[in-house]
Amino acid sequence: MKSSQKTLQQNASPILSGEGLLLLALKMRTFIALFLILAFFAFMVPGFLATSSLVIMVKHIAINAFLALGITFVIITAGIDLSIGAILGLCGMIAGWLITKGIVLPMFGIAIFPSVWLVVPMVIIIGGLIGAVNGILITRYNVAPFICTLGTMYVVRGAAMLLSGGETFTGLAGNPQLGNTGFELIGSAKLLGLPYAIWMMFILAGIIAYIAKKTQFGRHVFAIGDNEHSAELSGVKVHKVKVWVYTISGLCAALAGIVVSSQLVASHPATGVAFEMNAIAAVVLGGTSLAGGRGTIMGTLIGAFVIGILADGLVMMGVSEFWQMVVKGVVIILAVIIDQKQSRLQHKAAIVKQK
Amino acid sequence: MKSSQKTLQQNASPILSGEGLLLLALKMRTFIALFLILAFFAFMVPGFLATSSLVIMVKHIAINAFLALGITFVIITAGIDLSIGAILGLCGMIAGWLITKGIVLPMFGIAIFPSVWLVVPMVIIIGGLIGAVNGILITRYNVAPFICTLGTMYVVRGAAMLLSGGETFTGLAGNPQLGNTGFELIGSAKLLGLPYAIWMMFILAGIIAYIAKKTQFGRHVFAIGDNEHSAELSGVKVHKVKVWVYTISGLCAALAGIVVSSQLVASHPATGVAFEMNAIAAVVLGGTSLAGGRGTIMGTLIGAFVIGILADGLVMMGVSEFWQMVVKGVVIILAVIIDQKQSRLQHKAAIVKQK
Amino acid sequence: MMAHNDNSEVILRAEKISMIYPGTVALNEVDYRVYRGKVNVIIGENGAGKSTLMKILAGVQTPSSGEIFLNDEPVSFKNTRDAASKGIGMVHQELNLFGNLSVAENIFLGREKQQGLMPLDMAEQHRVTAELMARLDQDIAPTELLSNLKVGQQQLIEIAKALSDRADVLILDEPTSALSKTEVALLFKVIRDLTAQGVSIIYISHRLEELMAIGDHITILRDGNLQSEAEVKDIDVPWIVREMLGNDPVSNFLKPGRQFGEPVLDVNNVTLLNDVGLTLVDQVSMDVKSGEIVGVYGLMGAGRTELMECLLGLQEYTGEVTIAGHAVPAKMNTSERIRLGICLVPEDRKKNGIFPVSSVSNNMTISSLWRRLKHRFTIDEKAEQLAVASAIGDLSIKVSSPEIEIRALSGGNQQKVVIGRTLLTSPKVLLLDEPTRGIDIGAKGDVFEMMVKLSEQGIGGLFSTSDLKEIMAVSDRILVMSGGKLTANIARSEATESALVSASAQGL
Amino acid sequence: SNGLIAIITPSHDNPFFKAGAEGAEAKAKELGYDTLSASHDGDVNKQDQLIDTAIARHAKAVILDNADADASIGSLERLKKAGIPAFLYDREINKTGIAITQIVSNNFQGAQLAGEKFADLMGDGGEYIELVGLESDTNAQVRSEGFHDILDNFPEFKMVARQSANWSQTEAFSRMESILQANPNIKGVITGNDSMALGAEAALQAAGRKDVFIVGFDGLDYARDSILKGSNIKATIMQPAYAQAQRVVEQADKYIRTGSTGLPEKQLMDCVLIDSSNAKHLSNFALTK
Ligand SMILES: Nc1ncnc2c1ncn2[C@@H]1O[C@H](COP(=O)(O)OP(=O)(O)OP(=O)(O)O)[C@@H](O)[C@H]1O
Ligand SMILES: Nc1ncnc2c1ncn2[C@@H]1O[C@H](COP(=O)(O)OP(=O)(O)OP(=O)(O)O)[C@@H](O)[C@H]1O
Ligand SMILES: O[C@@H]1[C@H](O)[C@H](O)CO[C@H]1O
Ligand SMILES: [Mg+2]
Ligand SMILES: [Mg+2]
Repeated sequence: MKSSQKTLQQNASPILSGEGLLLLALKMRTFIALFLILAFFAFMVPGFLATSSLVIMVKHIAINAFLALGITFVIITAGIDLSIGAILGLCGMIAGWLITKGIVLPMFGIAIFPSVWLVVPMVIIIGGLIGAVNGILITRYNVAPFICTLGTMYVVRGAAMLLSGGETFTGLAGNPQLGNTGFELIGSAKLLGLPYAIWMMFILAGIIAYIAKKTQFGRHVFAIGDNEHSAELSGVKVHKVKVWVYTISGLCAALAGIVVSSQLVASHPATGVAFEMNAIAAVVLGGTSLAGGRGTIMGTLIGAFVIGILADGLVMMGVSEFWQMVVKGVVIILAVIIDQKQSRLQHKAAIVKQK
Repeated sequence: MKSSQKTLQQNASPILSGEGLLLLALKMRTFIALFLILAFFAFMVPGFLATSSLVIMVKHIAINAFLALGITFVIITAGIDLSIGAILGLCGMIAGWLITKGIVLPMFGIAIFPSVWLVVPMVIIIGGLIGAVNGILITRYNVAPFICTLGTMYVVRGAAMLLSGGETFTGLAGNPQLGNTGFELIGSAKLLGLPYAIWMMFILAGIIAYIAKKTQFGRHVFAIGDNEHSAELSGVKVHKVKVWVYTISGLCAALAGIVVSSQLVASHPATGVAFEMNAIAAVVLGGTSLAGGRGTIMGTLIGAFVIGILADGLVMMGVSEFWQMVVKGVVIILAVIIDQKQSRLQHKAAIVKQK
Repeated sequence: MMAHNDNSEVILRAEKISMIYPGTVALNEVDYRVYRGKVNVIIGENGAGKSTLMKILAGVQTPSSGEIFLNDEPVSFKNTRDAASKGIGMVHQELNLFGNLSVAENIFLGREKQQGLMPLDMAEQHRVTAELMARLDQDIAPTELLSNLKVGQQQLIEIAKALSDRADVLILDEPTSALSKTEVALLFKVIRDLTAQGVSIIYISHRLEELMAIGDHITILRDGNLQSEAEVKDIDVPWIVREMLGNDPVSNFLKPGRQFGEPVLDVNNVTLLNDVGLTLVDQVSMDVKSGEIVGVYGLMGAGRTELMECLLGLQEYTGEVTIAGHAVPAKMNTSERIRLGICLVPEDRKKNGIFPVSSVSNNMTISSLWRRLKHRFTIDEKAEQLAVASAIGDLSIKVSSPEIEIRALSGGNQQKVVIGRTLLTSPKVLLLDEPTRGIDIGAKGDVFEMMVKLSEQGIGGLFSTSDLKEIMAVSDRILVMSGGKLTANIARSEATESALVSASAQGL
Repeated sequence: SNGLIAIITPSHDNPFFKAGAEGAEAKAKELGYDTLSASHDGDVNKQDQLIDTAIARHAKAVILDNADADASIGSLERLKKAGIPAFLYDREINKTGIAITQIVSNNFQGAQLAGEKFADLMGDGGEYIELVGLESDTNAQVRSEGFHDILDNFPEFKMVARQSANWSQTEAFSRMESILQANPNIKGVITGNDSMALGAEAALQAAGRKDVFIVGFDGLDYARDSILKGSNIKATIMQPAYAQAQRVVEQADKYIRTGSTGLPEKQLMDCVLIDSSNAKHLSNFALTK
């Protein structure tokens, strides 16, 4: 062993100096990418870094960030959730329904109009329940998350459409006589100069990061993604944790649905189509591995920023929608290749450190 | 030892009689589902079983079947390919370009208009090359197929749009003076009363099934999906096989693109959006496991039939597209749950049989 | 047999426990008793059923039949949490740790110090972890990422995890397999502390000296049956070996006067560095002659697996390899090497050997499809069926039909299928990496007999094992590896156990 | 420059929208404005974000072909609050007083024209099919109402199927094929736009049904070519898309300079029937003399 340890020490230093720096750069890559993108657009688009412009961009990012934050746990457990876009759409529609039509009780011939303070939690709970159904189907019947959530995606989207026969609910501002006004404030009101949506994004990120880092549940999520069987043997309630993971994903999608429909002051049943792909892209860009076990909430947030700023920046530059697609695709591919490179280097570094 | 063998035999018989029948039913489930669906629509829609109506349905199914057949190998290796819908779109556009604009050689100031007999193989090869790029990215950089093909999906779709600036290429019937007529025949001509597309579907299914069952490559595909590491140790050239698997997926998508644009006698760059999900659904309905290692080509074909007949039948019944979504989602979810149930029972039965 | 009728001494009792796996009776009506505050050691051959019994006691598995009594109360555990809540903890034979979590997080996984919405009490977790590390005399920070630890350290973390749980009954399934001598001594100190506090220990190991040193009470399992029980003070090592192996211990499978031909494998200066420049295989030179069986002995981590992987072209090594007279370029890939006549039976059957959901037939022919093609393209199914049928016959594989999924077979039969796979390639030299690991004694004998039969047909064999008896039983020549180097190359007739053991520890 | 004008339209993968965007862009450049052209791709949320972006870029005006008649209102109200005038064309929203101008084709009038032509072609009666556009697009509903305003007066015409094909050529193709099977006796097909008409035409051609006629809507050059070739499409309704977009920009310019367009908010531009008599004069949504 001694002789081999010597070999190691000799090899170790160059790795730590040259490659160590590279590794650091790779670890910070989403940050670096974000910085480069910002610098690029600041140079190309006059007024890009103006506060008002930045605030608006962050507000746009918030929607995708809600979804991405919600799905991060799912992906850390090596799962996937394709239904979040549809849940967003359905939840927006339910909010619209509750505000504009109320809860009709035909047997009593009455309709109850819940106040916005009731509508919001009700809708969020419904989103969570749909997520829980995903989780239960996946754990109980042991089906692949991809195909299961593809199925629920269709069902939920169909349900959103059926709720209004495909039409938009308007008048989400409510009716003062019915006492259900205020919904549009969620999307438009500001606190200390920042829209609620931005505060909500940071608060949600804080909560999710707290859960990830500071709670038992968070540890269990990472453990399941790393090795489900070992987690089971270690006493982790794997099924329960997974059901919760999908529930959280549903809750966050519902939140996104509320914010979107509040911003629009209308709910449109096709809202959120293909949003899941943007959310997944943000999560992956943030360094969370689709293979599970690895990821950070901060990373997801930065990933959402990269995707969002890229999208808005290209629009402002006047780049055509078609080139935007190409750029997005290239960024995603590069991101995962770099991620792979980093995790290899990191593995190497870990081995060096071991000896 | 003896006593325990006895216990086993005692358990064996009830499983083989009661559960054996159930297992058989489960194995045939896609067939049974197909039969039930056909019976249902035959009852509900007058003239549903008329030859002409069946022929049209099968023709519609063919497009999805091309994609589904192509992606079956990918899924058997436990991969996924989200880019096939975009490849379909791009390849249709390239065909349109070649026929309507030819290959322009500006340095000579000429444009060459290849005949349809050249256009078709050229386009198919391009589809294969795009698939190969997927395969190379996935194997060389060891990235998750989901996210890699999501990236190529955007790039390829963007490219399709850019090719024409988003416009439709029409006039795919060609120009007799340029000697490039006949493209529309692929989509509309018939042989023995059946459209070419149907013949092509069966021929393709035959080829793919042959590859799956009778060739070394096919066995290697299954082996990789079952246990990639064992395959490596057994002398399977894992990377090479995987690159081919994605290449085949690209080839089939290109074929689908040709047929679609030939049927429309026009190529539209947005064609094929979300087709990949239908193809994946068909494959999974056909009993191929997303976890890899298990699947049949016949199953995929039947899966495509179930999805296609469901879609057309509901349209003919006049069911709204919203309900169609819901039904599709429910069918997918039920299919995977039943699949899971079957594979468990099958395992159980195998163990019993082994005694 | 000792009579321990005083039940108050018994904390945990299992009665008529049977565990039936597909094709294997892992446990056959075993009665087992765990004595309070004692170190209860269990020994038995690979596959005797030790781990299975322990998994049942710890709630990982439910037995096919039988009952468990804890303090004379009948109990049944639905899962590990259930068992843990009743005071039974277990360190598994395989590590159940998470590379992406810190040491402290690993230790507290599933039992985190957290209430309601309060944050995890990291400080407390770190404090307890630091205490445990001190107790185990390890200089490991509680915040260290687990994947940054050596395997031996990881194993200690697994033990610390069990210690933190304050179990009444603590099961240690081969806890020392990756530990050094000093680490083992430490563990023993901890075990003595625990028994002094009244904790009952179940301790499984293959290392006889350890059992003699730490055990109070010994139980011997053989082939899924309870063979015998005794007080350790009353017995000695030869008794254990007798009880363990039965009356016919592994003997010499080789007939005298064996003849060998030309070398079929010639290895010159093969060296393998891993990613970070650690030498895993260090200038190994050796050969295997046609008809010769060469055994490679070594401790875990000696580099035997890596050597075989180099020979098969799975690693990027330097050095020269000649297979059946063909010089093999280092870049040549596995499938071409297989065609030259080399083949490997890998060590971890589940992970690297079988294709679980594929049929026995497909499992067998996957490496040799190229030998049975029509028109160089289509698989000749008739020839394939014939080949499979004859391999099943030759290896006496118990299988109802070659179309059955391989995972329905017993471990021994699975291993035979994997061996059959290599044989169908018509190898000139066969590499077998721990071919008897995890298969029962009958199957072991079959495997050895088959190796001899093949050698008589002129095939050269290179096999690795960590079992001295095995290596003596079927090797014409014995190589010993240690730290990646070849430290001995002795004809079997000149080999002594002590020489092999000292060679295996050379340079450590 | 005179400032920035943002032009927001559906995806340019439909020539109708592309023509509109290009018409607006050309006019704005001609009048000395910078332009920012972007596509909302039918996604109301993306449209909302693009409107935000226009606000952030301090656009002088927003030219919009919107994504949804109802769901666009909230975004436009915000735009108004930010002091940026909105000028809508092609599709209207279900509220007035938010946009300065909404120029739309007189869809009802156009649809009536189509209905009359269709009735002519139907002759003494028979079965027909209607392919409707995206159900959430007011234009789809208004056009359908216009068709039926005429066709429902003829009891001898029987509509045997009515399906949405979401303005899409591909969807119209496969829907048409299915419907044709269930209803082989149809005489005609009326569609909400030309993309769907072209899809339906391809299906009819593939089935060898040269006898079934189609009446479309939009006035795409492709539809013109079909009419001239004597294919299934017999008529379409030209919406002055290019001119409409240009006019809306002219009004925006006037508003920016003078604070008023001098015109009512809602303006209708009449549509023109295109059939074999005048098809050869149709080019890029305008009739050349
Ligand atoms: N999940 C399983 N499925 C099928 N057979 C199994 C399973 N687990 C264990 N066996 C079989 O049961 C028998 C007993 O295995 P067990 O792991 O208990 O042995 P052991 O005494 O712990 O051996 P070792 O010393 O190798 O750890 C073996 O034949 C083994 O192959
Ligand atoms: N991926 C790896 N990275 C770093 N070190 C490794 C890796 N794989 C193995 N090693 C180390 O290489 C050495 C040789 O391991 P190897 O598995 O070849 O030994 P072996 O003799 O086959 O042992 P066993 O009896 O367990 O099969 C050990 O020190 C091991 O810890
Ligand atoms: O008016 C337009 C066009 O008809 C287009 O084809 C579809 O969208 C409508 O709003
Ligand atoms: Mg064991
Ligand atoms: Mg080894």
